Amino acid sequence: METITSIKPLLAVLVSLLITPMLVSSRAPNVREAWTFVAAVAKFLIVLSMLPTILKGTEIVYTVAEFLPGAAIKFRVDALGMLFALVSSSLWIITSAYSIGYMRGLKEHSQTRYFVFFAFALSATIGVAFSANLLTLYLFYEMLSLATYPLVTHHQDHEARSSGRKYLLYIVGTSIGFVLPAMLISYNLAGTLEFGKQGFLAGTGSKPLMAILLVLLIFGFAKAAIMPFHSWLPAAMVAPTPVSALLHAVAVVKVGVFSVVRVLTGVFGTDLLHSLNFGPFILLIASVTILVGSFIALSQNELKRLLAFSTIAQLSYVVLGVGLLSPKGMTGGMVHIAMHAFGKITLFFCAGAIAVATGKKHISQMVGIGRRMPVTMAAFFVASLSIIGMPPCGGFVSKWYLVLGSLEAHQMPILFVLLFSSLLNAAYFMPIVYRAFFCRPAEAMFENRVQEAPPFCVVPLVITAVISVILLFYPQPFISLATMVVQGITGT
Amino acid sequence: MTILGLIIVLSTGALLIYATVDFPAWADPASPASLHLSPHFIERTMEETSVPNIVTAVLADYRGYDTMYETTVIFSAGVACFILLRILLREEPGESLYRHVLTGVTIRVKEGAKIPPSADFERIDTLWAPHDLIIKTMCRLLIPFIQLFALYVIAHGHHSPGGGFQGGVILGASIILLAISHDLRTSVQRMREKVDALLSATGVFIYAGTGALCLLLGLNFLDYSALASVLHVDPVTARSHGILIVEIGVGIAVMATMIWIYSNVSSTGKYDEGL
Amino acid sequence: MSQQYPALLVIVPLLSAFMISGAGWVNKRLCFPIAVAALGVAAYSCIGLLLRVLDEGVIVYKLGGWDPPVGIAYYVDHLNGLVLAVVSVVAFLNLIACKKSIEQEFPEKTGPFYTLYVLMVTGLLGIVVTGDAFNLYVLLEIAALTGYGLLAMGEERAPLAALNYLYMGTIGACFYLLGVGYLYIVTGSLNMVDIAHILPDLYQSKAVLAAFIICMVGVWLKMAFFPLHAWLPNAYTYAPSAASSLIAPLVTKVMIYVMIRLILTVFTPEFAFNVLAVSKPIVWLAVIAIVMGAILALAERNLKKMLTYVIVAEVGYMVGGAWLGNRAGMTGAILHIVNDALMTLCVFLVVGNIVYKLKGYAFEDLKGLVRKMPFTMGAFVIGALSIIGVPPTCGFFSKWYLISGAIQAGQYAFMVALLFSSLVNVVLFFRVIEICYYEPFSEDHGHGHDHHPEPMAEAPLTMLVPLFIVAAGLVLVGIYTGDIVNKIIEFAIPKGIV
Amino acid sequence: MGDLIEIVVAKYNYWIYITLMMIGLYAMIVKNNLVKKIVGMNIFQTAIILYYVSTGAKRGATIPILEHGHDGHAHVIHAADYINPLPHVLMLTAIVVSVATLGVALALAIRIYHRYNTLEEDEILAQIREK
Repeated sequence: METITSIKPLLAVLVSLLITPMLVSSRAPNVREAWTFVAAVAKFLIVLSMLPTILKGTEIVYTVAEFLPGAAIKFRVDALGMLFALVSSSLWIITSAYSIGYMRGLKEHSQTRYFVFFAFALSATIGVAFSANLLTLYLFYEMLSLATYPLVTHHQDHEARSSGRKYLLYIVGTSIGFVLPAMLISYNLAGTLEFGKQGFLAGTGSKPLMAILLVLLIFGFAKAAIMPFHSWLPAAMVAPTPVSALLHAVAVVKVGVFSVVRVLTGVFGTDLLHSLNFGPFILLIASVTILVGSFIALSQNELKRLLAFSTIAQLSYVVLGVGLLSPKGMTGGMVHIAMHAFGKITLFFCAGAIAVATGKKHISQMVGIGRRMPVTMAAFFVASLSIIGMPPCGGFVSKWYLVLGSLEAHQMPILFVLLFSSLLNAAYFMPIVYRAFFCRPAEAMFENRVQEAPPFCVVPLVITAVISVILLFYPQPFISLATMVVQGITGT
Repeated sequence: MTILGLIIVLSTGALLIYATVDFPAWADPASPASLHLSPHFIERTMEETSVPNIVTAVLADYRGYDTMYETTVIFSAGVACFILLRILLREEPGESLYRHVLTGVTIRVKEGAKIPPSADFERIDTLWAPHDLIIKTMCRLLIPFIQLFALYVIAHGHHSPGGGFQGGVILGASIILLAISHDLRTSVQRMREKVDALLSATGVFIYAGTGALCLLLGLNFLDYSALASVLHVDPVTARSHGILIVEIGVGIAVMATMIWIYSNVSSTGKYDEGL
Repeated sequence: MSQQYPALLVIVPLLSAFMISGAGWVNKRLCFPIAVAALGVAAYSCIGLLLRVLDEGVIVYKLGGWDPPVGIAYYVDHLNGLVLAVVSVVAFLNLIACKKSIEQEFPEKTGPFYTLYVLMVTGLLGIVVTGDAFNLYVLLEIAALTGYGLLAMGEERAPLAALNYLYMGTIGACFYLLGVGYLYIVTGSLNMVDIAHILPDLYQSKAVLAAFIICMVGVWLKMAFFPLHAWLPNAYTYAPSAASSLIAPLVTKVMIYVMIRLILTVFTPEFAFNVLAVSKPIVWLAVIAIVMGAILALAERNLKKMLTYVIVAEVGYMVGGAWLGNRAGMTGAILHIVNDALMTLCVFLVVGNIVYKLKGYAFEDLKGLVRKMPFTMGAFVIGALSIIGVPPTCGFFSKWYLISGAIQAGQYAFMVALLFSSLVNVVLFFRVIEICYYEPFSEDHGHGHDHHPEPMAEAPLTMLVPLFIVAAGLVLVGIYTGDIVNKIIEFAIPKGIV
Repeated sequence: MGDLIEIVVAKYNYWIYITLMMIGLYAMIVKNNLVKKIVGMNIFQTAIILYYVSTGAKRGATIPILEHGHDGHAHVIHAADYINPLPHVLMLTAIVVSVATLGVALALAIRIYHRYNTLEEDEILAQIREK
């Protein structure tokens, strides 16, 4: 696994930071949006340019500042990092297009601040994706939580203020309270924080100490919204929809899950987890989150809160996959990052489009909306299929691998959890779609006139819906990346 | 609060007394303090600085750096008192006291009112200041001799106990005696505040200046033997002259600062009525 | 000229202080330029000295040409080279930033104020550079006296707070003097290195033990270590903003430097950590200091007083770090001196700007500040992040060393205290940022028209540029922590500590 | 018992200076009037000065000024004949420092008196609490 050093990872992180002066100084909103677009495309191209080298098996390394032997601010682009960076940078292009339509549609105030902090959040996400050790990951993790605070509290009203406070308390509190000590203890035990193929904590501490470190690190990354520390996600739905679309469906929560995956594979290593059989513990907390998240989602009336709880449940699929410690399971988990991203972002875009077009937020008010916004609701249907894991959409691929993985790991209860949760997904998505299209004319709340959201909103959600369908037939980049990661880990 | 104070005091006192067990006996010639550095000072001062008074030699030369900072302490205290108390903005004077010279009757004049300036009314500082010819004349006679003695103390710091500080304080005391016996206005009239402040600054400047001069002449800071080339004399006596210059600087600084602090504190910054 | 740096860095400010005092009477406009020139030369020679120390090792400068035990000597090693550079740069930046607020608060006494300012900096630089125990006492008094003068110039409660500070400060200084006296009577010498040579066979003597305790209590009193901190909050809160942004970042850090100097050089770590089994109780005291500092800061409703309690907690960090007894803890303490000086300066400069513009620093006056003073609040956020300990800024890295030192030394209570204090800092600073970020919009809902923003009443440029330099410095020192530690602090700690 | 008395005789003066210090410290901490605290501070500083000077004492030695008669410097100087000059130098500095601190303290006390018209600490705190 030879490594080449190149500045590309640093460029990928910095490109969205460099445009902030242009964003702030641009007078006309169009110029500002153009700059955001340019930055998004540039970031995607840089990430794409690194894809071939990664697919060949080489890794790109770049050190910014050597601070301690083994704890430097250093980037290392490997298959897992590339997979996540690819997903988030591609979706940023679509989201920036969408947010132009959304912000114009609702005539939001202080949009410059919105776009500047959006760019900050993205550069932090890519920074987490490419980080080579736990310190750099922690650095960008903190930067992300601070960059997203102004986005979550964009409306600056009382509700935004209290949810912002809860957001910060959970995320910055758990990261300083749990991750910082865990990082320092592991640094003192192992002398380094670099993510190794088989982790760097193997054989350095007693079992109870390892257990403590595992608990600290898993619950420390509260962005993964694992059960006890999840309630900031529904509260963050107060943010404008593009924020919750990209951040709370793709960037922020995936950073949390990505960090947990990094910790499980890079810090502990699957063999160590196997030997200390921590697997069942991880599976337990993941499945609890999945089931409880899905049950709560059933009872939600507000669309965005429903999507939030569904995200909490879906995230734990990734943790579940990695927790299975079987090759298929891990591949399924990692691929799910991508599949869920495209599916969930489409759902959030639909929620935003409905809000822009009709101003409705609650499902009970969306009876018969299919007549008025057929395209949006069709995309909604496709995306919900992908989330449930039904064949025509990409979600099926990751569910498939997860099921194979659980069989491979001989974990029957996990198989049951997977199937039952898919059932629950269907239970809370299908009624919405059914009532949107096939409701009795009497209850229809909308006349038949087709009145879609502005094109800037509808086009992106159609694109993402189409992509999630294509992903079933051509999941190549993500599958190959995931299998490469798993081969690297299990050495098969 | 008193119990807490008592506990603190008793505990520190116990600790300190407990520690005296290891002290050398009082005035024991073989105590570490008198075996380590002092013999060097006593035996070598005469040949290194040709100054008989070892204390002045150590004060101004061996540990001259300490003394420079000590003078800076006095100077900074003067500036601090000035900045804290001095009221520069001329708001209208409050009520003032006048005394009729012949009959000794004192008159209190409310704010704003004025007394036509005439010879037989003299302004006094406070109600109970006795109009006493004896004190005034005696002080007027004594002050020059006090100042003369002060100059002797400064100049003879080399040979007899004395030096910059003691002489400076006596000089300052003579002016303060004037302020007490007469009134602050006469002493301020003799020694303007501006002159006073500038003198205290120049005094310490002389001290630090000679040190800087030695620096410029190539040797380390405050190394008076560098003055040999300037004073055209051998390094040892150059040290002795260096000490003398420095003592004069200290004398000036201490005098000026004492007067400055006294006039600020006694008139609480208004400079019109002293004690 | 370069071998005269040790003398220059103290003499130039001293001489210029007298010139400023004279200029104050002759022509007021000259005072500021002389002060800036003096502190500029001092900063230049400090940095030059540090570079010289880096390649030549310990530099001895004999004052008055006499050999050390007889005369007074400077021992400039890596430790005080680093602290010198920080003190002089902080003082220089603060002078430039405070020019306008000084002229606004006491227009007719700027001359004496600058004199006291420069004398204060001379005292602090002298404390850091001197190698003689008694000389350190005299310089302590200069720094203290000028401090009382500067602090007392503030609002109506300032004189009372300054007088309380004077009482506690004088007790502290006299305790230190008494400690030196006890050392002198048993060793006969005043020179730090000389004492260190004589002490080893006196380790069992009770006088040395008492001297150590008395010196420590004196230094703790001067640095406001928790049980003895009563004077600090009022003294710094009611002081003029120029004085508080000079004294807050420097005096407590210099006193911690003195404590570390006492441990490392005078009483030698072998005595401090091994002969006396004191490090565990002292670390517990530090834990209490951190926790109480954090809690008291939570209770405050005005920004400046809250920050003073944060300083009390930071002092707990450094004392605890120094007394962990291992290399990581000591490195963390020394690094935290540098970081905390910069962080406190950044935050107090922000308060200075706010007071210069709004005349008030209670939470109610800070409403809507992000819109009115965006740049100042930007620097405040960076300062807050550094105090909380968020990675790119330097606060994180010193906390990193302190916590790893605590783990290695097995003092888990200290680690928990550090984390607790970071969490409380999160609440403290984001409460303030929330007030500044939100307040004006709360009455009407976010949507709706883009309402008229208040005019941007930003502080003048001369106050903003130093603030940006310090904020950038926080990040730069953070990134270059590796070099600072490996090149400077590594040699500052004697080999004895593992 | 004998050596106990012997120790006491040898060290009694240190104990006196320590008790003087503690009186000063007690006054500073406990006294309510600000000026009385200043007086306590002065006692404390003077006691330390006395302590330092006593470290310099030498039995049977005279003040550290060499009679250098005009016959040049023939005779050798014995350290035992003169008392130890170093503490005296140090205490010159300490005296000056205590005077300076006294001056500033009095200046502050005057400022406080102008502001609160009282020097009793409890009355001042009562006034502050009223505001």
